[in-house]
Amino acid sequence: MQRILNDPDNIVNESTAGFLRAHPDIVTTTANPRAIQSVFNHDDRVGVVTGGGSGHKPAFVGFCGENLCDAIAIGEICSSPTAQAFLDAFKAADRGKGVACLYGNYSGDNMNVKMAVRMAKKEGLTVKTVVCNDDAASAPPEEKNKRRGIAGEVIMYKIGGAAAATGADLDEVIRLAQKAVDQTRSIGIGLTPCTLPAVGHPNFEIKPGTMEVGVGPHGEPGMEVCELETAAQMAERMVNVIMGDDLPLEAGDEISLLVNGMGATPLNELYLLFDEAAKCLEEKGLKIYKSYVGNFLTSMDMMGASITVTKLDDELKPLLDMPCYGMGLKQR
Amino acid sequence: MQRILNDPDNIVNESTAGFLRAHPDIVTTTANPRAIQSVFNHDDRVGVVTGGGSGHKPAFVGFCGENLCDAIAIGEICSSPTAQAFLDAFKAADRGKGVACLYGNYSGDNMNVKMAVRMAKKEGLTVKTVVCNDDAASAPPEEKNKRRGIAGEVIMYKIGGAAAATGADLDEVIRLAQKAVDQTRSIGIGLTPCTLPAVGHPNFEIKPGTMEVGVGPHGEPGMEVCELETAAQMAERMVNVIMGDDLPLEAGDEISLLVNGMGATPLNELYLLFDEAAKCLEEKGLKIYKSYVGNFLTSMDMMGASITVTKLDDELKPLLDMPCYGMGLKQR
Amino acid sequence: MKFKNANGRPILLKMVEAVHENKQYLGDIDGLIGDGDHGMNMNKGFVTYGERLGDDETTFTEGLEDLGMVLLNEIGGSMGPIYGTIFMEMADAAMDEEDITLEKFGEMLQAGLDGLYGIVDARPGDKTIVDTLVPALETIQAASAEGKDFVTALDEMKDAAEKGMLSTKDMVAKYGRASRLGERSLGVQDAGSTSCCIILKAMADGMKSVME
Amino acid sequence: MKFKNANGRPILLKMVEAVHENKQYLGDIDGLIGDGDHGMNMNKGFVTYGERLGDDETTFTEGLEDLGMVLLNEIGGSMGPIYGTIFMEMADAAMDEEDITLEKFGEMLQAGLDGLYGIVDARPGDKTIVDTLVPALETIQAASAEGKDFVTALDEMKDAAEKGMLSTKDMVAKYGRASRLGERSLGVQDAGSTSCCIILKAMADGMKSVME
Ligand SMILES: Nc1ncnc2c1ncn2[C@@H]1O[C@H](COP(=O)(O)OP(=O)(O)O)[C@@H](O)[C@H]1O
Ligand SMILES: Nc1ncnc2c1ncn2[C@@H]1O[C@H](COP(=O)(O)OP(=O)(O)O)[C@@H](O)[C@H]1O
Ligand SMILES: [Mg+2]
Ligand SMILES: [Mg+2]
Ligand SMILES: [Mg+2]
Ligand SMILES: [Mg+2]
Repeated sequence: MQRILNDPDNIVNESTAGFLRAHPDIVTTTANPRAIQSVFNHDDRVGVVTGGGSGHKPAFVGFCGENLCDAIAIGEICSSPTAQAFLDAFKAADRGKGVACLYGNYSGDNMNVKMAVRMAKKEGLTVKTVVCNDDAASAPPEEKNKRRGIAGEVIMYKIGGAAAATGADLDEVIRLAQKAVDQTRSIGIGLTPCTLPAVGHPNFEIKPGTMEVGVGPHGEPGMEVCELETAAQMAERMVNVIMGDDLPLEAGDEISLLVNGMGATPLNELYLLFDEAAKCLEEKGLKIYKSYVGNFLTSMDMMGASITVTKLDDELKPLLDMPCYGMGLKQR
Repeated sequence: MQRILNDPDNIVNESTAGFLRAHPDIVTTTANPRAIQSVFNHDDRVGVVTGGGSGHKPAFVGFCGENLCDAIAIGEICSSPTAQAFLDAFKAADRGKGVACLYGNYSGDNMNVKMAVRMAKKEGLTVKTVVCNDDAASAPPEEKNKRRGIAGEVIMYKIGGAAAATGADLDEVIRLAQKAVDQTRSIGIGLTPCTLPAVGHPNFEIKPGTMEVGVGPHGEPGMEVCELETAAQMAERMVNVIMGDDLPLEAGDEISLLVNGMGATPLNELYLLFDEAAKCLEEKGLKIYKSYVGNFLTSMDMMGASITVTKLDDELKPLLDMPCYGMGLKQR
Repeated sequence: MKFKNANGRPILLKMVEAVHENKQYLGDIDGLIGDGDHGMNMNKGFVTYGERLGDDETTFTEGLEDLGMVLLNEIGGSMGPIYGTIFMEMADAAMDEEDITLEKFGEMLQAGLDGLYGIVDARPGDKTIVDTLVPALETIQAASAEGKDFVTALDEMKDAAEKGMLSTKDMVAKYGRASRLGERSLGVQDAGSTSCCIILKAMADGMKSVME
Repeated sequence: MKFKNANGRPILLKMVEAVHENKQYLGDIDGLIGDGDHGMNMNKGFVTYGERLGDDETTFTEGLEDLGMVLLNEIGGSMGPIYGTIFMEMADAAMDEEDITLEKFGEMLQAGLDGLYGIVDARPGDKTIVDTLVPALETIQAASAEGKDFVTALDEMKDAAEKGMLSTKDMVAKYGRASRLGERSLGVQDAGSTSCCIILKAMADGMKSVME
């Protein structure tokens, strides 16, 4: 394993230390080493929190920042943060107007958030949650509660953070973040597995010459394994899954298109995939109002990419357009 | 080769198309498909141009933007842009105040820039150049003209672009960009080779369990190949090379520290390396005034990282602090 | 037969020891169809609890509560809430008791399972911890109904837990990482069911050592 | 002996053909110690020039000038300026001539080499194009000094270019990608010196075909 490491069991502490040291203009510590908070104190806002396992940078700490999330709970590599970390993130984010916890649908995160919300309640803190389940490849529409959250989480944070920045109350922030999730569909294609530093060999297998359609960010099984395709074919395949899902997308609809790299795929190739996906979507009459291309929610050294389509309207557009400033998303 | 491609020989056209489509708020076309320009038209400024081979994204197109470069010449994968592309970038950037061409020290780029400058002169355009040679590992200080430009180029663009934004004239922009280069030292460590899409197999070899100290972004030979070390050891080794070079760095000096990923190294590990390097430098009494961590100048799917130290002063600090907005560098 | 709730220390220590001794083994099993960190995760939580306990005495229920809190607050992932909930619910079910009887222990295990079912969707046959916990619980309840003595019941529970653990070899994983493998997860024992078996056996041995 | 500068077309076409036919071969040689794109790079430039020329006539010097411009403006990298400069400088040295004599051709090659030396640091022995170009030039100059006829001189130049090309096998690369390999670049012929040999031979054959 050719990686930059000291003790693989200590990587989360060390990289968190580096993150805090590098970005004092954006983030700072909390009492809990596994929770960080943004330096922007807006006393009149609902707090926005997320969290998840490590190894997905910029997610999740990169989405801590102005008009994004106010605090982040940090887990071990590919492992949910503790309930305590979520609780401490809630406390750091709370300004007396309640906390919106926006997170991804994984069983560990579900359990720990649930416990943290219960603990918060005992301490008199109101926390409401939105669970992102944008991965259209991870279960059929009838079983949406089984769907994973993938790069659509970025759109959820953006909308949720912007909603809080408008001064909206907790229920309104939750409604808008939930709306962002409901209007968002994603699908990824995995080209190589990733290697957990503490394990030292690939976590699962994707045979060279094949690709795994719908693979999850920890190697969760996808829809199918098929022969490696061209970028144009991959884009068409992904767009077809999204267009064939239960979110009505019709000619004339305005959308945002986000192409997310899984970590080790060269940026050149993400732009190439973006171009192909955009062409497919425009052929179907959709209008791309806003574009994001880059590494947002990665799986360490996995190769592959996902696309995320969000159907926009007059309520979501200004929220998506609002400036924000986090390490993983800067917009003006 | 597990990658997202159509025709490997057409990847530059396709990914440039995607880049232009994704960021219409920052970049637009020129008459030459191998030159792009920023949408920010500041009629009273010196034009700033760079360019280089493709496969290094965000470099070089990501540094086109407000208070950064005004136009970029685009080459094939790992191959210098044509003289014509540089010339067309000069023309796009020129506002009648001359053009500063800030580029990296590679023989192809040197030749093409030289020819382009000659062609520009014939057309009545004044172009002056700064060649970045920050890679302290690529030749001894006595042969600085042989040193490669690596991630220190980002600091050169930042300073050069900011200098132009202050309204400085061409000689002043050149002086400041050259000063940024003179005050900057970098060194990289390669952990894996990269694969050129048109070739399909790794371009050179780095044996698992070893690392190549001082490797260039196209696999140019480094200072030495040694056994893979811990992040702390790598950081110490790199800091020692930089501190041992001819740039005087003394306790109390203020510096910027940039950690650059070569493409496929997880961001977690870049932050870990940043933390170790920062600790080493602070132990030597240096003060880190500004930090950058991320993928700035990559080598497609190469694993590894470089560190870049710039010695700051009251002239460089405000220029480094100036807000900027390009895909590869956003600062406020 | 029963044991004093106040005599919790040796029981908890046995559990900590057992997990610590099996760190490597649990990691290896998890490595076959998971990511190989189960031993590390469990060891981290249990050893932290052991260190916090230090030389202190503890009741059995307090010990379970504290252990559960440590797991919940220190190891995260799925194991934190899963084992945290099991132990904390077990503790809640007998917190004020002076003596732990076989019947009471049955109630504790039932509470642990109920708590677990409140947070996971896995049920028997899904190749998880549940496949060890359910037969163990059923054996204790049956022994209690049949009026068997506590020690016999515990020995039977150890066998049942082991059988439950082994039965996961013939199951296809539906939850957790191993679910990726589908049919290919057949033939390999589940890591969580293994740690659960190791913990239940150590608990039983600890309880036997303080049985009155 | 001499040929009419106006009869450039067959010479340029021969050069285009030769590069096109050797695309794969040049790529393979570059693949051994470089990145394998030399055939593709050269082919792209030469074929583009051939297409631009179409059915038009061209003088030899105009043709070299146009070819040089295409290489410079279309293929970039190092090959664009290197071959671009060589051809454009060769053209400049005889632009107004009606006839190209052996002596003139020697001057053209000298101008090409001088131009090249203006932009690269490589010299004979560095395992580059230079190792083909220099012996070719020296042979032409010697033949011219000795009063040999043009065709004989061209045949001698072809041999010299080939020897030069083969001599790169025993050299260690100092420039370009292959320099990474140091001593390990020994034993393999240089790609640039190979393309240069192929081009000079084609040029010679073309010149012979219009010799008067
Ligand atoms: N959703 C779930 N429901 C029930 N048990 C689960 C679930 N996910 C994982 N497990 C159990 O956890 C065990 C793996 O634990 P561990 O290796 O510590 O965590 P991880 O799978 O996150 O690496 C599995 O063997 C299985 O018994
Ligand atoms: N700096 C240089 N000076 C002289 N010749 C060079 C230089 N760099 C490369 N070459 C020549 O170019 C050839 C390789 O050309 P090509 O494969 O087209 O370009 P690249 O090396 O960029 O892939 C080498 O075989 C060598 O002869
Ligand atoms: Mg794990
Ligand atoms: Mg595991
Ligand atoms: Mg090349
Ligand atoms: Mg080559």
